[in-house]
Amino acid sequence: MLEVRDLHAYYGKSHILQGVDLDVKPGEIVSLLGRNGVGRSTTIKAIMGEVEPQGSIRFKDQEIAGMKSHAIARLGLGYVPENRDIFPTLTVRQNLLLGQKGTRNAARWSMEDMFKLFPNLRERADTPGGVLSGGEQQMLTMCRTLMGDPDLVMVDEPTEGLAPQLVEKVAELLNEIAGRGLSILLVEQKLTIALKISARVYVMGHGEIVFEGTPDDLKNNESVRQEWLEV
Amino acid sequence: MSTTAIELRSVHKNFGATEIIRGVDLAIEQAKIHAIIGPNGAGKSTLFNLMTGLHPLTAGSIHLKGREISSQAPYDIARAGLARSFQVTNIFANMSVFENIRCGMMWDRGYKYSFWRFAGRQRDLTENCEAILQQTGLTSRRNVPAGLLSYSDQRALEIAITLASGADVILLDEPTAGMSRSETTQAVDLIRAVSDNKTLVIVEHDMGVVFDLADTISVLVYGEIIASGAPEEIRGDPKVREAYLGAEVD
Amino acid sequence: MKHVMKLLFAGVVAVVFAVSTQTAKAVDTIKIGLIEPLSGRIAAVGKDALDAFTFAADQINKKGGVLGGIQLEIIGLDNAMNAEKTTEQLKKAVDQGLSYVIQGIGSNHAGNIIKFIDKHNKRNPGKEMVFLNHSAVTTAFTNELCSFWHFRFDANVDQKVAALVTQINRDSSIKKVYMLNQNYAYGKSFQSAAQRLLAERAPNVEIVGNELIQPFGKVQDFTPYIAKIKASGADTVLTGNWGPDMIRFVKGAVSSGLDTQFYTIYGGLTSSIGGYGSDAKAVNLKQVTEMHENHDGMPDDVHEYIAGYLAKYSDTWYADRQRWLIYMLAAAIDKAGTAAPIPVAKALEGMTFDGPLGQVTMRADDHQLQMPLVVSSITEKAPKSVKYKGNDFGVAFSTDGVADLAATTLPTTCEMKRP
Amino acid sequence: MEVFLFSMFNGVLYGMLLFMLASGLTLIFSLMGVLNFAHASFFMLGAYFAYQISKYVGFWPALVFAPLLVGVVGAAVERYGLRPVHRFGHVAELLFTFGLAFVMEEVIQMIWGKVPVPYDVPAALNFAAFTWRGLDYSAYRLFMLVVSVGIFVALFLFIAKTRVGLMIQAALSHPQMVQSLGHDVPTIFMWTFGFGCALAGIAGVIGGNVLGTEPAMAITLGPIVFVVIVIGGLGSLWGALIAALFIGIMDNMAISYDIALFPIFAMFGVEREAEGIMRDLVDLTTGGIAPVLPYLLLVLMLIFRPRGLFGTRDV
Amino acid sequence: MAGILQRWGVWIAAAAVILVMPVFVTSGFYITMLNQMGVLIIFALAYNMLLGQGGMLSFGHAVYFGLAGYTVAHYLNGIGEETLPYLPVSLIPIMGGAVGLFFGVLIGFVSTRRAGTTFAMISLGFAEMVTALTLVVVTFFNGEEGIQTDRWVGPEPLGITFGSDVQVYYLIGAWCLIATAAMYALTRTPFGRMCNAVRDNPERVQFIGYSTHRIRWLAFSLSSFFAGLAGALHAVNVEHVGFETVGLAQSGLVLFMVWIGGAGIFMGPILGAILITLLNSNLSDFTDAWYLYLGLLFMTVVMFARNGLAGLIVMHEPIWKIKIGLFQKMIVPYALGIGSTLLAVAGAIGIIELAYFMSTRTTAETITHLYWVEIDAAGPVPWIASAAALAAGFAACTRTYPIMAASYNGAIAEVKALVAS
Repeated sequence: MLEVRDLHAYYGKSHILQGVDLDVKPGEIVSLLGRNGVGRSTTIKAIMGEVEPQGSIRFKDQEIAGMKSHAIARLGLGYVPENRDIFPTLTVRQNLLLGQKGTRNAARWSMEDMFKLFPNLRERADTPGGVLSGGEQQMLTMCRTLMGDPDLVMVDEPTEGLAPQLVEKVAELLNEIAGRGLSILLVEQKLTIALKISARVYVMGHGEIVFEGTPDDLKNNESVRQEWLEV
Repeated sequence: MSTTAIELRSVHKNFGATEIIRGVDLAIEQAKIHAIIGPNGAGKSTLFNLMTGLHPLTAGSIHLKGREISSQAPYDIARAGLARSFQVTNIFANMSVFENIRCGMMWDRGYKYSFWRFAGRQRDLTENCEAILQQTGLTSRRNVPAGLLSYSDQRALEIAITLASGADVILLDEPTAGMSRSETTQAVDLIRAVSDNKTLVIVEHDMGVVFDLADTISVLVYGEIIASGAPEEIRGDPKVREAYLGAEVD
Repeated sequence: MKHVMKLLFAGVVAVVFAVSTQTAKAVDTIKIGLIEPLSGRIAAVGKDALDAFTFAADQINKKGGVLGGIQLEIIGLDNAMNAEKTTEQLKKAVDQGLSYVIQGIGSNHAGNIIKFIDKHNKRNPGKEMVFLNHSAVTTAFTNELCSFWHFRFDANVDQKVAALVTQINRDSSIKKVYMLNQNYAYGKSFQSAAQRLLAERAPNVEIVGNELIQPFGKVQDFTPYIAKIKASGADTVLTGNWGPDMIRFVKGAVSSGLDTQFYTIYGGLTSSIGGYGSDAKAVNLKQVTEMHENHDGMPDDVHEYIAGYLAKYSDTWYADRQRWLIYMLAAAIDKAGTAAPIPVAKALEGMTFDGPLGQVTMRADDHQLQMPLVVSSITEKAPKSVKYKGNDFGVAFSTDGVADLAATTLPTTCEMKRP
Repeated sequence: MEVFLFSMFNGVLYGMLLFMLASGLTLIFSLMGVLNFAHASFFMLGAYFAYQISKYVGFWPALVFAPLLVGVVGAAVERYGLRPVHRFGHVAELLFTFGLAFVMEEVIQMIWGKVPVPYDVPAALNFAAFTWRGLDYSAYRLFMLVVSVGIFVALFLFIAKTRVGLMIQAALSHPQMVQSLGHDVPTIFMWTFGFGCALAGIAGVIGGNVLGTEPAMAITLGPIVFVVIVIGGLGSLWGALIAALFIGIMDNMAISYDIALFPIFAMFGVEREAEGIMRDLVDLTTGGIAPVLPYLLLVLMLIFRPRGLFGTRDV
Repeated sequence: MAGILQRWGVWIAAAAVILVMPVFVTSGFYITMLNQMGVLIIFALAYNMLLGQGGMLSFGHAVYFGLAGYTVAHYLNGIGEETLPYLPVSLIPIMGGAVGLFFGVLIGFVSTRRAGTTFAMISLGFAEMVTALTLVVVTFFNGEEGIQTDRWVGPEPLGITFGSDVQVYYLIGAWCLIATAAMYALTRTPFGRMCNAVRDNPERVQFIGYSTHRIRWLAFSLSSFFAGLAGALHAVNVEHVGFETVGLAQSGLVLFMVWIGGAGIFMGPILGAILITLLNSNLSDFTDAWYLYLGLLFMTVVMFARNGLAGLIVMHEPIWKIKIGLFQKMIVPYALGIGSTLLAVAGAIGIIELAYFMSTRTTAETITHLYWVEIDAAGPVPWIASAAALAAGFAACTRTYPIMAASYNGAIAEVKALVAS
């Protein structure tokens, strides 16, 4: 579904991505792990066209490197950013509405589905997004992206700043999404949920993929964990 | 003489309704390297911004060498002897490397707003700048416009400007962000080289760097210091592991 | 950087050298400089003046020129309504050896020219210049600021106001007058002349309002002024407004149904009539001029002249003073027998000319042309409609009354120094 | 009291005209952060287009087509002029629009000449709707009021309720995110700019025949529009409305009551019989300086509250 | 000796040029133009202290220029009427500077707290207010007539009366040289460097101990001083100060000069002032569309040449400094690029001139001259020819510009290689 080959990216002068290769297959949850600042978010942004990518990015057998991000999104690639980017002045409902792309009828998700999944959001449907709690904002961001009916969602640190019970909730949601046939590329720092729900994991360090394997492989690989993940 | 270089007393900071810093007490000893780590969004940069006067405090107080600096203007704090570098490179892009450093130095050497003497003729400025160029390894780049430097050189310049101010308390915000491994090593060497007799406060994500450099480490999570101590203590602290890796990893 | 500077200066020297050598001189023509805005926002007014003077000079030339065959040539000098450029163009006129400059648009520039020429003539005896003013109306130029080198061929503000007041006095229905003027030198001189002359000549008329507004299009909305006029019970408005200040005033008054008359100096300028649009038909507006196309009883040669002009130019016919100016200058040159400025200036003093409403005289005391003036209304009923650049506005002027020389002749305070 | 109400009413009429002009500018600023110096030039363009169109097919088609044309011109300006300049920052954008205002005035003079054009109020509305204190209020002035209120409501609903409006608001805080949700932000920007210009065009169509359509109309009206949106708070529609009404009413009050300013100078010890410069100041009345008051307000506002009445960020 | 030349060569050359210019230029018109040029060079440099050095875009800097001009005009009149103490006319500019400084300090304090758009808007507000005051405070400004003055006042040391323009020329030339040198020196002082620093990165400046407000205020005040100095010379030169000198148009003109010349380079405003004055004085006699061309030139520079015309020149500095021979290879590509630009510009000028002619003509005559050729503007031929030239030139530009850029980049690469070796 998604094939990234030899991806490089720069922020100004700094060479952030130094040749990243990764794949996501249909219906698969893949995690991209690593410490802060190693280039995980940049990888996603480069795929999304927010950072200018160099190298090859193929999505549904189409080269998307160099396309504008709205065009990439329209191909069915969804992106849930780390800092959530809730539109603070818009209500929850309006935030969700903006997730939709025009008038595609046969979307997998309706607003009703979202409210069913998260009754909290229904309660807050008409309050401005800016006043939601962190957890609610995270839910909203995710739902907003789903409203656009993507085939692959890239989720950047969804559990960041969430209380433990909410982290569980996020994990459930991700499973639920994957259950509907979507692929997920999950960027995480916490191993907990990543290892629980992922089919495969990548570990990044200094702009490169330094490990690729199943969650079990990673659990057993003490040295990778020591060097690239733990404190 | 107090051995505390900078002290935070129950510092709070709210942005609108959101509480970013929820009561931080921190005492940083003089002539030590003190690292602050923590997950994204924990409030590390905000803490720096509070210490350097970019934002006013909501509550609490900050003292620099025993003198209260809470909510003072950034330039007053800078004049009091506290300098900082930035996470995102923040230099004078159109000026040469030399001039960047000279600008960083002028207030401290008493040139202030003077418009009746040539900067280029002041030997003390020039000599000191050369010394800092030497120290930070930028001598060969002396006349290059800063905007055209390589990224790691820009980061070095970032530190050089901070040094030039002559401050003895220096805050470094992610000095190795975005660097490759070899560049990171160079940066660590540089920081160690300049840290003589200076108090350094470092925010850093690269644990290698942190454990390499720091005398003391504080862990900031959700606007609170959950642990503070020597590197080995921190490494073993279960709360820290939880904050970084999630609750139930084994 | 050094090289840049060297190149720069080299370039400047080259360019300046090249252009400074291009000035040429012809012997068999008398060149007359016309300093007016030929570019910028009000270039249209300047170009109309250029056309009018060029046509007048052509007429003289067709009749054989002056001094038995020497032709007159009008040279347009663009001042873009700017003080420095006015000075620059004066210098250019000096370079070209011109003895006569004409100007009239903008009393501030006229004032500059008077001062400049005074200084120039003092500093360069033998190369004197004479300033022929065709439209700058500040009374002071022929009173306390008068100069031997300045001749005015238009009536000054006081004369025009005198004509308006004379006409107001004739209309017994006028009881209450409201004055609204622009808050600058011209507007204030209108105001004070009107106050003085109303008291002298129309003692029965009461001034019920006396307002000064920020000039030059700063007032967007005239409603509050119109409300005050209405509240004062005025039946007549006396205003010196011109340009957008006049247009917006009239448009606001018409749309608010203000039914007073407007007595104006510049309300009938063709550019203003264009601005009123269809409101030109609704407004009861009067203006004072030295003549207008529809006035009965003008000599045939004036009609012929107008017809000839309109055949060539698409502007309207608005003023006759350009014709007088050139014709009187030509006569003065012939009378003096030379084109040298001092004899010609002396010949102009006291010279008379048959104007459209009768004889006009260049008063020697102050170099102010004494002339009868006519007050006319803008109306749909007049036979010939005003046309401007192909636009027909459906209105024209119709005479209400003439203020004869006795009414428009006013004393002067001028103490002229003659060479 | 009646004078007060009357001035209020006239002030509202004038204020709403100012608002109509300012609404497009505030929309453009709130979305793109561009302070369009040439906004009043688009207003002027609207008036000239309307004049030209109404000459052939009448006022009502002009009311539709002139703003559309202005909008297209505006969109083209954004696409081919402003967008390339964007990377140089806001100062360059401001300079660009400053130059544009200059060029547009010249081009309009080139096409329509330098004297006012006879652009008229439509005959169908040119009758007195009612009379108050002896002044007629033409149906057209009421029409202007209705249109400007309509624009406010429409704009308010457009921004608050429609998808595009939501996108505009969203793009204000997180343009990149809007793009990532599959919306083409640069194109939205282009049409928003065009739309803002079209609003100025509407103001030109229905204001040009009242104020007089001439090449200097942009330069005399342009600065006051800035005053409105800066005082109201940049990007705030409500602020623009309140500020426009305030300036309209202040203008009318200042002229109606025409209060002498002598007491203020007296506080500084200036004698009523003062000479020289003081003489000029002593004679001032609010009516005489009414057109300057907005600028005074602007400077004071920027010094003491740079974000304006309702703004959320500094100028 | 060589050292002195090296160091002071530019200034000596400039002084020499100023000194000998009147030998070549004898026409009063061009002397007046040169005088104006000198005044505007000072004004443009002063303005650039704000815009180029300090990053503050002002729409109202003519206020300080004009206020100084008014004051000086009054003072000269006072000397003439012997109501004010005598001050040599040659020192009057200092007084103008003091007036500018006074208002700069006053207004600068409140307006420089922020840069960017806030500053620009405040400057606009003050400009509008002062313009309005010119009509209200008649005693000082004398409304739209302005103040007349006479520079030929007081004693006549060494026979210098300033009666002739050439004497004024030398006065302005000397002051222009002094002011330019002073402003150049200012850029080299600690304050000058901090000015640039505030422009580039106001945030960082605070963290190295400087108050951005203080720096901007100081820059504003000094800039107003030089603007006032220029205003005083203007008053002496023209002997008249009117309301247009404080107005938006004058402020806009200096902005145009500075930006077209190049705000980022010290020489830029000088180049801009020279160029625009030359064009302004000469071109308006040839074409009605002069302001349109000026506006288009300005917009083009804003869009494509960030550092103005001086920037285009300075871009090539490394080449002539290191190896001037490299220009040989660039001649053909540059000729192609410039040629196609000229073709496009010629076409555009043709269309504009035809349109202006048709819209401003007052007679039925449609025959006019375009490029020294007599044509019928009502017929299609000149229009089609112009449009074709524009289209062809534009098409050619899209082809030749890459070639030009490539040749430039090649030369620069070669220079870099030379420097490295």
